[in-house]
Amino acid sequence: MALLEIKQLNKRFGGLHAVNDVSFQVEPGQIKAVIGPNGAGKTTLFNMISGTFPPTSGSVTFQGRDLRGKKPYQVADLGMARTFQNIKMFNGMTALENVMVGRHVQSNAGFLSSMFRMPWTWKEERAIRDKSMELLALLGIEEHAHTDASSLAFGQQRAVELARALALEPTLLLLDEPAAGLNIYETAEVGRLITKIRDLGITVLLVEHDMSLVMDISDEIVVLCFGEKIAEDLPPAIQQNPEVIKIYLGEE
Amino acid sequence: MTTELFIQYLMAGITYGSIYAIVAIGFNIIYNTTGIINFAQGEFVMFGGMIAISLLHFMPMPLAIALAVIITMVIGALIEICFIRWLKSPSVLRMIIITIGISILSREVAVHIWGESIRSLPYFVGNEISSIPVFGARISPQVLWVVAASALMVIFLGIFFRTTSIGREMRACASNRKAATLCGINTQNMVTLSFILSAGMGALAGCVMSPITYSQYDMGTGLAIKGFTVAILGGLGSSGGAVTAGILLGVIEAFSVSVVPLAFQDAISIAILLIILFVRPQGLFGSKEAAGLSEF
Amino acid sequence: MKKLLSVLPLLAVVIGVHLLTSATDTMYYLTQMTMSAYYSLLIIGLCVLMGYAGQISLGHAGFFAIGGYLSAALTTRSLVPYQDTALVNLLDSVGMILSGHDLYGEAMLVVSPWAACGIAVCTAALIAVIIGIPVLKLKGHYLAMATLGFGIIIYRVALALEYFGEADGISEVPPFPLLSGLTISGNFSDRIQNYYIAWGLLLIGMVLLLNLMDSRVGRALRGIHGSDEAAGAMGVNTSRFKLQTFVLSAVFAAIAGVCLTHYNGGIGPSEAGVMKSVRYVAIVAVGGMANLWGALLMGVVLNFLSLRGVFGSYDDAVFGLILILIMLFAPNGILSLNIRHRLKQLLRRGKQDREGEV
Amino acid sequence: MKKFASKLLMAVMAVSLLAVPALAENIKVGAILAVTGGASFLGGPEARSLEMVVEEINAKGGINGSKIELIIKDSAASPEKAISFAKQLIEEDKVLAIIGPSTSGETMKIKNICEEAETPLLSCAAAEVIVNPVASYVFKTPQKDSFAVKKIFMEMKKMGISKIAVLAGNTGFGKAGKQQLTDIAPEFGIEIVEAEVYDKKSNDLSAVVAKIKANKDVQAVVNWSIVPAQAIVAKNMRQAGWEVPLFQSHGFGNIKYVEAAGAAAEGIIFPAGRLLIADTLPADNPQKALLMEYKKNYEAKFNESASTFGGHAYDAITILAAAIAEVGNDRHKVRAAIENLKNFPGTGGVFSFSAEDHNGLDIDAFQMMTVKDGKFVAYTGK
Repeated sequence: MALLEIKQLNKRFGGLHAVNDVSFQVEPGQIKAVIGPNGAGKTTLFNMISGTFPPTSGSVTFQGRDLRGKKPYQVADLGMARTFQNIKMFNGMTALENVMVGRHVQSNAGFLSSMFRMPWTWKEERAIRDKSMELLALLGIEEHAHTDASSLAFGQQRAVELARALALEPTLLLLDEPAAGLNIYETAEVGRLITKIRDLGITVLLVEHDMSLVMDISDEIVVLCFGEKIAEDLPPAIQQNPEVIKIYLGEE
Repeated sequence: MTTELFIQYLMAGITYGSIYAIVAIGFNIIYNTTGIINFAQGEFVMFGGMIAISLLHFMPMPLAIALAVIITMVIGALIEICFIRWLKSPSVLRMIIITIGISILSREVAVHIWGESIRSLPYFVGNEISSIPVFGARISPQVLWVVAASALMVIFLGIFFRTTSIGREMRACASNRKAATLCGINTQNMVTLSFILSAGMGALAGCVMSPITYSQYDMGTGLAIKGFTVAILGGLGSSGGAVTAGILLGVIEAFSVSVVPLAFQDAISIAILLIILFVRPQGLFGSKEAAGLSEF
Repeated sequence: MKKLLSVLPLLAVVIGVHLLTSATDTMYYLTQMTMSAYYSLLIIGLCVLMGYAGQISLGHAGFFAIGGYLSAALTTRSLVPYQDTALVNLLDSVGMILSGHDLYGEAMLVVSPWAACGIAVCTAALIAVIIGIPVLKLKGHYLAMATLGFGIIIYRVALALEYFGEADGISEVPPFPLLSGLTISGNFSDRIQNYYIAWGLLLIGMVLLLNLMDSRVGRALRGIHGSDEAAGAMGVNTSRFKLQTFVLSAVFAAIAGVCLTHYNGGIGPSEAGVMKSVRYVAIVAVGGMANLWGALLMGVVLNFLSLRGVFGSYDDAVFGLILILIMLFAPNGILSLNIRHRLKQLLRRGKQDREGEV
Repeated sequence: MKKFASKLLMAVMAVSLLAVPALAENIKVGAILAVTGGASFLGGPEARSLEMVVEEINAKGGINGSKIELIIKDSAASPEKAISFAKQLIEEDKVLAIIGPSTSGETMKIKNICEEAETPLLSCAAAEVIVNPVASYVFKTPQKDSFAVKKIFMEMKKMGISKIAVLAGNTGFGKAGKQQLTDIAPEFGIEIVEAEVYDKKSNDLSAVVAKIKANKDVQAVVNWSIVPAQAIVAKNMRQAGWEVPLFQSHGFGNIKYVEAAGAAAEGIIFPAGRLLIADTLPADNPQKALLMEYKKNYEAKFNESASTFGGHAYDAITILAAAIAEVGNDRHKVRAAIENLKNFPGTGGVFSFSAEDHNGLDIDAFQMMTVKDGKFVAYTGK
């Protein structure tokens, strides 16, 4: 069974048909990339998968469960984490605290038990902290754990955001242009990280502009153009696909 | 209910309603150009009435009113220049708090200038007991002045925004501030102008209603709350909506007297507002899209 | 535990103030210190709602009034005319009824203070849930208006109902015996213990909120404030957390209302007024929104000065001015100004200038 | 941060502790008045009257050589502030007595505090509960509202009125009056067929007037209020062409309300203290000289008409001064002296206190009045 199944997904904004009848599947354990020129509907597609807004029609099924009507927090609860194209840090919190928020669905302390600091929350709190530090270490930014997240360099913020998403222990990770704004070395580093994440057993679906990165790491690629899926194949085949070449020649 | 009573309620409702509507339109003018709700709007009404009453010692009434309106416009401009103009994209919360602060401060300034006692302008025509029969009911001629002034202001605004170039620039500024700036419109001056306009309208309303409601230093808050209610009911930013919602609320308040004790009147009208906010936050007459745009 | 330690200096200050006043024979300051502590309890609750969950409330005096009025009415209004009804019997059978004679020898039958307090606080919480669900869906001006409207309704109801004493409010509210020997009352002889009760409550409230902010829930709330969308993507149920915070702050306000009403021996409609709500918002803003210590400090200082009549007839004007100045020049609160840092900068600049001249 | 916070807190405390007021030989009198806020139309004139009288007394060298030090606290009609100020005045300033508060709600909140601290309280608020039941240290100077109600009902009986409508403002004054009207009406065989409470900030009351007018049984209207909005009732009634007699309370005793109601004020009947018609009183009236003097001085000093509200504070301070002159600067003796004060003329009437009566005025303190040509005149019946 596919981990994520998208069937005839449509989104209209007024007269604009942002996503038009898109269907594809993501298999467990793979890195799947969605590419396409600006305005192709990639982020809209992401937002529908993660529950930010509902599709006009069509369905998203995750682990056999229909996500229709699910709010983002419910989708996250089911084991789907995401990052944002323009990084959304929690300002006024340290890098570590940012990641600790990511442990939200993996912990239980509520209002009262937090206020009264019940003994069992101590253990949970320690576990949250340890796991978050571990993730920061995994992404190589543990020395910045206690720095205000918004004052970190751009690349480091990306890493914090990635750690934050991983803290959910997701089965599926949605990455919205993880290499946007990064230089060539940082991009390569991100590519290495994504592969590492996949090797941890987490399925990755990413939207990306940077062709070299996508071709390097993806197991499969979906190409969107003006809201429609025009190709879905293995990277070498996509590189040969005349239609894709036509679209990207104009751009690159 | 007899027809006479019905008409009497209706006229009472229209009187309150017109007053609420003018305050609401004042809110809307500023809201449209800036996205700010000016909680000090009620104080413009107070200043208009109080200044006109003070000037009445030195000059005939029409002149006093005209001068009072102009002075209040200057106050409006000063408020914008001192407190609003130089803030760069302040948050909604910050603006709410600043305008509440301005409102409190204006009230305190007023009490130290004019004292705590009530004053009023004389009736424009007739006196406290003269009335005009309308289908068996009787209304004060001043009510006609209030209604006429409200109507004139709405018409004036309509013409101003549609036909004059400044009015069109203000509208451009309202629909898209950035684009308006790019087109060479000085949006900052448009914002000042919107404060001047709404201060002037508030002041005129303050003069016209003074014989009926009296003027007192702390009259602004109550009016502002009612005006704000009406502005939201009618859909923020819509003048036509404000007039309709104002009269609707006024009439509901007037008729509510026959069902519930007067003491609960305010609670009722606010409860209506809350229900509408929950069900239709865009207001009775606003479009959903507009509400979506103005949610920040 | 660490947070518990962080309020220890404050506890020391509280005891210090007591000792200082008793040494200088100025214990009367403790009266207003006690009242300020109760108002500050409301203010730190509002601080969590406004500063951390990012929701403005222009109606918090309403919750204070619900707590104060209900507790006052239940412990003051005689149930003698209803003594045979099922409800009164039920309350009596669970020990929630006090009977006795009033000052003038008439038979009295009232709800006991603990039960009244419980009813008052639960009612406030319930009302917070009922209005919170729809209200917290609103944003910006709509949220401000809805909470303001809620406050006005409470004010109007207090002013219109005979049961709540209309314009006079409720007087002769009895003391609130917390434990044997500990009583909330305004008697001059109980002043010191009341000072400690009020500050004890405030300290406990502070510890609880500091604990909360430094926990899973607190991080989620701060996350919501930072980015609603990202917090949602992390699995934070933003609307539920906002609602819970709203209820929490309402409970703080109601407890403050209950205690202050018993301390004052009465409550009037001015406690539910719009100006009161605005004042609380002002104090939170001055303290720096998301800053519990700032809110506490400003709550105590400003209320203390106001209750002592330091501002005279300029009381409201002072608050208006503070609001404007803070929002114009220090939107992150007066503590954010970091005066020492500024002064250092200024000095350094002055030095450089002088050196430049040489 | 928190370190800084606690330091600042400490600093504030230290500063406020240093500001301990210097002790003086003066007689300290406290006053808690609603100078601003919702009842400022009471507290304003009251505060001004107090300042004026104290200035006069001190100019004459004080009482038995010691000057009066007046400490006015503005409560803005908030009970919680009145409570705080009362405690402050009693403990910190150690005042001899407290004058005020302006409203009944505030007075009731501090009644027990003053009683416990054995500090005389001379309230300027109307409600009868202030002195009934009697608290030994609590007095009040405004006339009892039950007397006003009886005066009105007596007049109604003469006019043959038996069914009335009651409109009251939503203040303590209105509330107490409404209560007394309801309680006393059966005694006079009068039935209240309509009753409404209006907001103190009302703009227009034509709807509620129309509602009451529609009840054809109503033979007269009693408009019991102390707020400016009471003038609106008169206006709206006359605009509606409704000519039934309009009775008002002693809360109408401010010429500004007559000015506000304009032509609609003509013919309003109400009971009030004689201050309003001081100049028309016969020369042998015990109050005449004092009323004329108060009026003249107040109007000269503040450039506004004297009202009965300011008169209540005037009475309070003059009663207190008389007691001090008799027994000196001692709370307990002053209390006893006030209680023994007899036939003391004030603006509200001639005061004769006793252990049972801490108001000291009888029903004759009221005089029925009406408005003629924009002026208060004695009412002599139709």
